[in-house]
Amino acid sequence: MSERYIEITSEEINFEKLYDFCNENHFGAVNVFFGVTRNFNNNKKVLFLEYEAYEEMSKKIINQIIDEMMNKWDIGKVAISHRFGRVNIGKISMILVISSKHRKNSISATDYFIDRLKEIVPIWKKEFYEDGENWLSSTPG
Amino acid sequence: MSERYIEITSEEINFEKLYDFCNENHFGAVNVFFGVTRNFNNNKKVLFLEYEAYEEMSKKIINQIIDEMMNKWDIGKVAISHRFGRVNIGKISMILVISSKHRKNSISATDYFIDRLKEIVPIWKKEFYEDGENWLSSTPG
Amino acid sequence: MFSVKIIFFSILREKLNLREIFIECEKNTTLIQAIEILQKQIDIADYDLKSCMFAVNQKYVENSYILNENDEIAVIPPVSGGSNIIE
Amino acid sequence: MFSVKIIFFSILREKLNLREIFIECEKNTTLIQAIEILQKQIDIADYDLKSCMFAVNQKYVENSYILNENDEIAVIPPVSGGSNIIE
Repeated sequence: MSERYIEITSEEINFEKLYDFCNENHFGAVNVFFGVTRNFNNNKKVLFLEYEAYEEMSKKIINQIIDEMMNKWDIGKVAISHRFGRVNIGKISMILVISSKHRKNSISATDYFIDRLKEIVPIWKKEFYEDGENWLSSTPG
Repeated sequence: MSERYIEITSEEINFEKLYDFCNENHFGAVNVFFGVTRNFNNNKKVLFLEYEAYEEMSKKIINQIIDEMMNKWDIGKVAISHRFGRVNIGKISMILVISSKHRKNSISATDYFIDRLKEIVPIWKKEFYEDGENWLSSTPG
Repeated sequence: MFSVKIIFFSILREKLNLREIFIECEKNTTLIQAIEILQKQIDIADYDLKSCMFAVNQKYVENSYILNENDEIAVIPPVSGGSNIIE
Repeated sequence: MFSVKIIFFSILREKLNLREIFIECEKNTTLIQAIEILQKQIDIADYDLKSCMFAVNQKYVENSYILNENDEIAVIPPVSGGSNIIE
């Protein structure tokens, strides 16, 4: 049975499916990170967001990041879903689920995964405001 | 509006309720930790678990830990539910939800909370095996 | 003299087969003195108490805490909440 | 001579108003040489390219990567997946 599930989707993300994939009776810890679209950024009111993904490459790179995680930490299963296309405010843009026997491992791996996602996974987001739009980069500021 | 929700319950934990409590449009990150009962511990097959809680004190101590977290990290809302009584294998024994603007904060606070839970919150668990039962302590081994 | 309640949990409650007990204290009795009074009344090993924390009225306190009437002492064995994850 | 496809995303795709382009390469052309060929054909600033990463056939590669027929180069502007959390 596969240890990972990766999805890039234009649909609303199904949390239950991801959780059920990772939850097995020998893992005591399941950590879930939800990325949610916010209504303000840099004091500008955001109406909605659009994500663009280089889909096939994103899946490959996510696979590579999971390999890195599994080399670093003893984790169980990993499920990740990231949306593309329009996502309204307050909606979930990504979910990452990691199960493990030791809780520290799933929590540390979560942190690592999102760092790497924001470095190398070819997905971009654009915010739409009342008076314009803006592609964002992950660089601070 | 209150920033925290604390529950010690004998019922199955309602994840949606906890998530909805913490999810607001200005928080971009929601981290959720699920503690799940495992079927093996120290190579012994576990049939089910029973949790005992000093309920009112547990709520007070959890409140204190949330105060500590809020002093350390800029986090949004916190919801925690912990079961007492019998919990079958594969079931959720606790859920912790933390929202924040900066994702690192909710992830670090999750790690901290569970460390502290396992140090000072007066909840105990007992594992039941085919040939006996055992109160556990959080000390390693 | 006044009485304080002492309550027990989990492994110690089962070992002692005792959920709660009332002991008599004099004015200015400290928590640790109350525990000594307890040990004269029931058979409870130093070994078992050594690993415990003590709370009064649902707050962890120092051994030197001075008790008042109606105080409730809780004897807290090592806690183990969360899931049965490996630590 | 053979042709390789170059594809663009997000801010650069919109700026150039261009989704993909084919350029002609000689044998042993490296990735960085292909980008130089690209810059002779379209108006794309060093400034814009400087912040980009390059992938060939959906893998990040070095500038010295030697291209083959049917290779697909992707020009990857700074990524920003996840939510719009503050970093």
